[in-house]
Amino acid sequence: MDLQQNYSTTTLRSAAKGGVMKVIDLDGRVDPTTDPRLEVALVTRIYREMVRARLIDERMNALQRQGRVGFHVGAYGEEASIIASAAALRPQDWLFSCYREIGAAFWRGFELQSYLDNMFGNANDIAEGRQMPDHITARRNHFAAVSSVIGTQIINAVGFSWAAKIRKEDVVTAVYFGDGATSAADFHSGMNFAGVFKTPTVFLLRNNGWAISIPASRQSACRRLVDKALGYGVPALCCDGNDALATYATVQRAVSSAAEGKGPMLVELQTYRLGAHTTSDDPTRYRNESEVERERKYDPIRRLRLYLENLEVWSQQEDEKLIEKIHAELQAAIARAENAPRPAVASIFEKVYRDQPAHLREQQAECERGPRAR
Amino acid sequence: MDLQQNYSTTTLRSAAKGGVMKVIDLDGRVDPTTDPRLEVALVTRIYREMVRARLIDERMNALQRQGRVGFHVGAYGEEASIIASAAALRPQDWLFSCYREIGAAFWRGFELQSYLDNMFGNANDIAEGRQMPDHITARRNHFAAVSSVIGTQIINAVGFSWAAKIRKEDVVTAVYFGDGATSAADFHSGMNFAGVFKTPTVFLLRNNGWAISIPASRQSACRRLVDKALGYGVPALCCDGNDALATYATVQRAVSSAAEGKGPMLVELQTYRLGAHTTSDDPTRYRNESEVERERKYDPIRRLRLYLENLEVWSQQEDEKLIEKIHAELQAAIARAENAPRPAVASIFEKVYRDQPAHLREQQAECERGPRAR
Amino acid sequence: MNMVKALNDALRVEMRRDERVVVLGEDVGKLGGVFRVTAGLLEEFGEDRVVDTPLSEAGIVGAAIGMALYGLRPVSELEFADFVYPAMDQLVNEAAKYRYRSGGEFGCPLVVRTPMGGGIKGGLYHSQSPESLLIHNAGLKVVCPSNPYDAKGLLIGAIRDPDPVLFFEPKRVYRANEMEVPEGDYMIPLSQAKVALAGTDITLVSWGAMVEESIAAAKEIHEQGLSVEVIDLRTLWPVDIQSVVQSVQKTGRLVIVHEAPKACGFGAEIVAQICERVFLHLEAPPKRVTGWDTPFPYALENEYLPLRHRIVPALIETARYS
Amino acid sequence: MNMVKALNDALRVEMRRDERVVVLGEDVGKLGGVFRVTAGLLEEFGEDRVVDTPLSEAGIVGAAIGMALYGLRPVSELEFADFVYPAMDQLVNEAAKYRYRSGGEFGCPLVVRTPMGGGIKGGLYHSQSPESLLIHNAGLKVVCPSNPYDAKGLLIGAIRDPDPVLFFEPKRVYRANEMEVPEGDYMIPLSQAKVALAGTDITLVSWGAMVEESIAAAKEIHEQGLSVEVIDLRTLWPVDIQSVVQSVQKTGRLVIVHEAPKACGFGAEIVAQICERVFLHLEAPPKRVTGWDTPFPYALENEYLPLRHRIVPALIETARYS
Ligand SMILES: Cc1ncc(C[n+]2csc(CCOP(=O)(O)OP(=O)(O)O)c2C)c(N)n1
Ligand SMILES: Cc1ncc(C[n+]2csc(CCOP(=O)(O)OP(=O)(O)O)c2C)c(N)n1
Ligand SMILES: [Mg+2]
Ligand SMILES: [Mg+2]
Repeated sequence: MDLQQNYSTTTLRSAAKGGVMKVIDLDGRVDPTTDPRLEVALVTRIYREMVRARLIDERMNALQRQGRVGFHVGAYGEEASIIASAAALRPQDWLFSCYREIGAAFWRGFELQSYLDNMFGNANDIAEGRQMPDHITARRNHFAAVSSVIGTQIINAVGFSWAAKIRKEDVVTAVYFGDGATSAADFHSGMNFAGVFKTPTVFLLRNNGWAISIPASRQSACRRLVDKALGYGVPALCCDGNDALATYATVQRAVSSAAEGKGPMLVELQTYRLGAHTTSDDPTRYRNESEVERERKYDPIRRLRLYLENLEVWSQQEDEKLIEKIHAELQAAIARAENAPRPAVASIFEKVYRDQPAHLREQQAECERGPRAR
Repeated sequence: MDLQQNYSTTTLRSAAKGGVMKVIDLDGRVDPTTDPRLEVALVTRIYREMVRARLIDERMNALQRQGRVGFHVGAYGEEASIIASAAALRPQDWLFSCYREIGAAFWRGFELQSYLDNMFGNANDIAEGRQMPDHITARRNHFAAVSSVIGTQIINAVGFSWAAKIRKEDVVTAVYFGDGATSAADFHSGMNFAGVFKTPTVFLLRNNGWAISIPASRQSACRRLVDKALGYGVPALCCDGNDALATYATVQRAVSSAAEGKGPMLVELQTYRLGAHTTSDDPTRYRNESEVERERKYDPIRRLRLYLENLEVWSQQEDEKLIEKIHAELQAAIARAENAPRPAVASIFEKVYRDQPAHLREQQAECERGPRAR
Repeated sequence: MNMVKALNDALRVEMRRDERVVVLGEDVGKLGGVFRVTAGLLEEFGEDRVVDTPLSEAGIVGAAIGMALYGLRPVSELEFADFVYPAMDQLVNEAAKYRYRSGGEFGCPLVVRTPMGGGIKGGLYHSQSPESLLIHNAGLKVVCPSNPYDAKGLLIGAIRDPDPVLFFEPKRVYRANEMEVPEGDYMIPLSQAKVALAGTDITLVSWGAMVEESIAAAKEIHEQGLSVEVIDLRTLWPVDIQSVVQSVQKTGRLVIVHEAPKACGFGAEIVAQICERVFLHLEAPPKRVTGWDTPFPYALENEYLPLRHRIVPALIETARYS
Repeated sequence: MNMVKALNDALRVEMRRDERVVVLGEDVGKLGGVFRVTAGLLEEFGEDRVVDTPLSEAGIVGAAIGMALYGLRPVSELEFADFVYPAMDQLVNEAAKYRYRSGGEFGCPLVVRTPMGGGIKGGLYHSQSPESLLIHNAGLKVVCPSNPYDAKGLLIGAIRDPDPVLFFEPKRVYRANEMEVPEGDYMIPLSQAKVALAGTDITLVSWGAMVEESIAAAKEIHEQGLSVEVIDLRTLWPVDIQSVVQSVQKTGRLVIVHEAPKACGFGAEIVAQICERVFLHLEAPPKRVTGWDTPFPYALENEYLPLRHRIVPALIETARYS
């Protein structure tokens, strides 16, 4: 089966030397030659988090339609690429992400309540409602603060991992970014600096085929996105990002290599954005429903469930229980977040600098003294 | 003879697939399998311009030391990579350059007097002394205005060539830049846009081994600079940039390909900066004199002269006559430029916009009315 | 017609009239731009003239500069003004200085359109108003319309301008209201402010989305017997300072309203110029009502913006000053 | 000690004291920086802490941000302030906003050093003074010393500051004069202006290389019986406006001198703030003596800069205004 055929002709698909790492097929059967033989408990946990991520997405989309949250950016179809990759990191490692990898933060222990406090931008939010929905900060979980600016986190992550190397601390830093981000300036400087300074950085290129309306085939004329790594002297791997086992195994290889002092690695995770870019997007304007239909077959959750069911460690019943549990958790967290107070006006003026300077004290006083917005 | 051995171990040397195109050896003998068999008149003209470039450099360095011009950036040792590449363009083609390729403008007919008017920043200068020395504009010669900012001209050249393609006009645009510039953001966007839009752009990567004090080996961890092209889907060629015939043949191939509608090409011109970065630089602080000594053997002018002498179309006598002629021309142009008036104060306030806006009229009046600087 | 439609119409008019006009940016083709300003252009003008680019603002502006040097009239779109920063080097060091450094041999007639300001709950990175940065760098022109009619006329004016123009579109206004916008070709020349509301007691200077807020505030205090003259600058640079001067000569009082942070915002420049030009006419300190000197927050967007609830007290304070 | 040596000394003091301090930039290692500010640091502190980087300002600042987030204290060098633009996105969208957007979970303590301004015949691209762009973007601090003593103390202060600091070094001053600079550790806190010359008739506010010109101008007109108070801001943002306020309360007259173009320069902000704070004390319109609103020309550098020949008449005019 030729992988190129599986995917839309409009999207650019890469294949690293020696091809694309795959383990699970569409029916959940494993290829014994590539099977990383992960513990069932680990795979089950990955599966549960993937399901959770999808249910959260569905719920957030609904809340957005109801006008209860302002915006959502989902990961529908990309759950394996996000969660199985995060799972391959060690506890001391760090993650820098773009806006679409909240699931990776959850994997690392980020709390659902914190997430919803961000979604509602309330006073309990870690950033006190300063950021848009889905732009989280989870320092305790070794997860950097999300920016909306495409690509900037790549060179930040390189600097971060470089610092660990300078301090001789055993920390690998992984950084997520999309196919669109490979065109950004900070991909260029990030890859180049990582190559030159042999930083312990794992570049997680989540190629979901689209950057809003721009197909990956128009993002670059290269034959395979991983070819970009060569120009920086950075080794690259490529895997089926809708295959949780392949993703885990591939990312783990990159993490180990970085941890052993062998420098950075680029990992392309080939996946597909089944949903809209965000709740503000209307993909019917630019892509064929038939392409999406075709892609649904490769749904990472279905594949992993079949795998677990084949192993007879998971059942329909457990699935239902899981879904129910997640819904209940969500229900409670949403209620708490929605009923929490708005951030105080002071939050506008605080944390611009560590210590509030005089002009912001004055402006805060002016704002607090004046009439409130109608 | 292994090319890698010829050059400093501190510098990154590239070899395109199939190696580095070479024609003339150190004794001026040609390799018949690669010889492009250029007309003697053409090669002689290239040689004359190379000699002229070197003599101009020497003279400008002297003028700078005497405090008569403020600054100079020379091309000592890089004359073939600059002049033989420009020679491979067709009359209708365009050149974008960085600061080190004045020789290419001369090839296209840029006048020595205009050059010196720029060097002295006088009232006759095309840009009326607004720019630093060696930052020329030569529109009539299809040569864009030079910026000091490393890399910016690359994407500008891509846009320019793209415009020609949109207008269906048979114009190829070549753009020079250094090994250091490959790390700049605009190399990334330039190469990427050119690849995606198949623009008729020839990227002339003049790899002279150094970016001020940074050796090319520290500029990127890639094995060969041409490997960068792969990540953009842009074909690449590589040649000995100290070999005028190889340079001409290689660049001509790229120009023809672009002219035929086959899109962009990257050409790495492997050369070496024998001199200081500029008159402000002191290379003894960061590189070994022995490396420079080693590199002197590959002097492009010596090699081309031996080639012409072997063909018996050039002699010591002609060389002396040429040098004398250039010195005389230089003498006259310097005298005229040095004695020309300074630019008028009005030049500060004009050409900011096509039509002078009110605030600049006011500021000009204020400046003209006020006391002059002491 | 709302502002989005008016801008779309302006692009159509110019693209039909002048085949040198090309549009490029992220998602401007099939999608028609994230705000749909370029909707339908790809279908009418084809792939050569309406170009979806890779994700690089430096690339979009840098390539447009090259096109402009060649003789085209590129209109670049940056998806949000917050993403002007990756293109700053090309704007400031290349577009702004190309004519100057070439002694006028080259011109750089390009337009960079970008949605700016708050109003859509865009948080830190979809709300910024960076106009003063571009004004500070000589060689650029800066335009910011406040309504659909002006938007169309000014965009046509910008495209025909021989110099690089930053065209900031207030996204809060994009679909906020409709107005009569003539079909076909009309142009509003740059550097001409407009008296949006005539008055005698205070001069209020604003632009973009804050013009409507300013007018609302002016009307509100009209009931209290104060007559505010609202000037919509329309072109921010080169600024039509004479219009402001004339008004202040009449009113003696000046309030400036803008969304961008106060420090080194364009409001400061207007204060400084008015002091320089008509100091003796000033009967009260010129006052700025602006975004705070903080990043643009998400949840408290309306507390951040200088909306009418903040403009009204500023006007009253300035009117009563003595 | 000249300013170059003083800065070098500051870096040494901090690097010895705090091993989290690292220096990175183009040519900062073996070459010691194009102006030699980092000379000898590689030899003393080794390759891990003094890093020659590839040619990418975005990379230098972007990597420094990551280092700062990790807990290091990076000091980046940009070769000229004119090349701050490729790094603008990282500065404005990342460094300036990291603390805010993370609710204070992360801080971004980094210093970006860069030589600024005219004085070496650097033309368009080696002479710019972009301070106001960085001031406008909340979250950054901006420092610009005028002499070797302050340069050392302020650089140490900047390195110890918990927030991102743009440290502009006036290259015209680099080697212009020597002064007594103490060995070892001393720090000048940010946001404290200094009265460089006491006076009673006019307040002159300046920073960087123009402080010396201002003092010279002040001394020149002293002979004419006018007493000028020269305030050296030292830190531009957050600005110590109180020092200016106090002086203007005394003098009633204000002149600001800076190299950057006038439009939306930091001078405008000072004018606006002084109007807001002490309008009734002003006996003359605040005046700006600045670079012109053009790119920075090569040959006529001294006609472009606001040197003493332009400061003196401005002072006289302001003093005589009534
Ligand atoms: C610098 C910058 N330019 C433009 C945008 C607008 N934008 C937001 S997401 C996006 C596409 C990103 O595509 P990709 O990197 O593939 O990530 P994906 O959304 O597919 O996960 C664009 C253009 C932005 N956020 N930042
Ligand atoms: C954006 C930018 N950063 C830094 C500089 C300072 N600078 C001038 S030349 C140079 C090195 C350029 O090296 P390379 O591209 O190899 O060209 P070469 O000088 O070797 O011909 C540097 C860093 C600059 N001019 N522009
Ligand atoms: Mg994508
Ligand atoms: Mg070089």
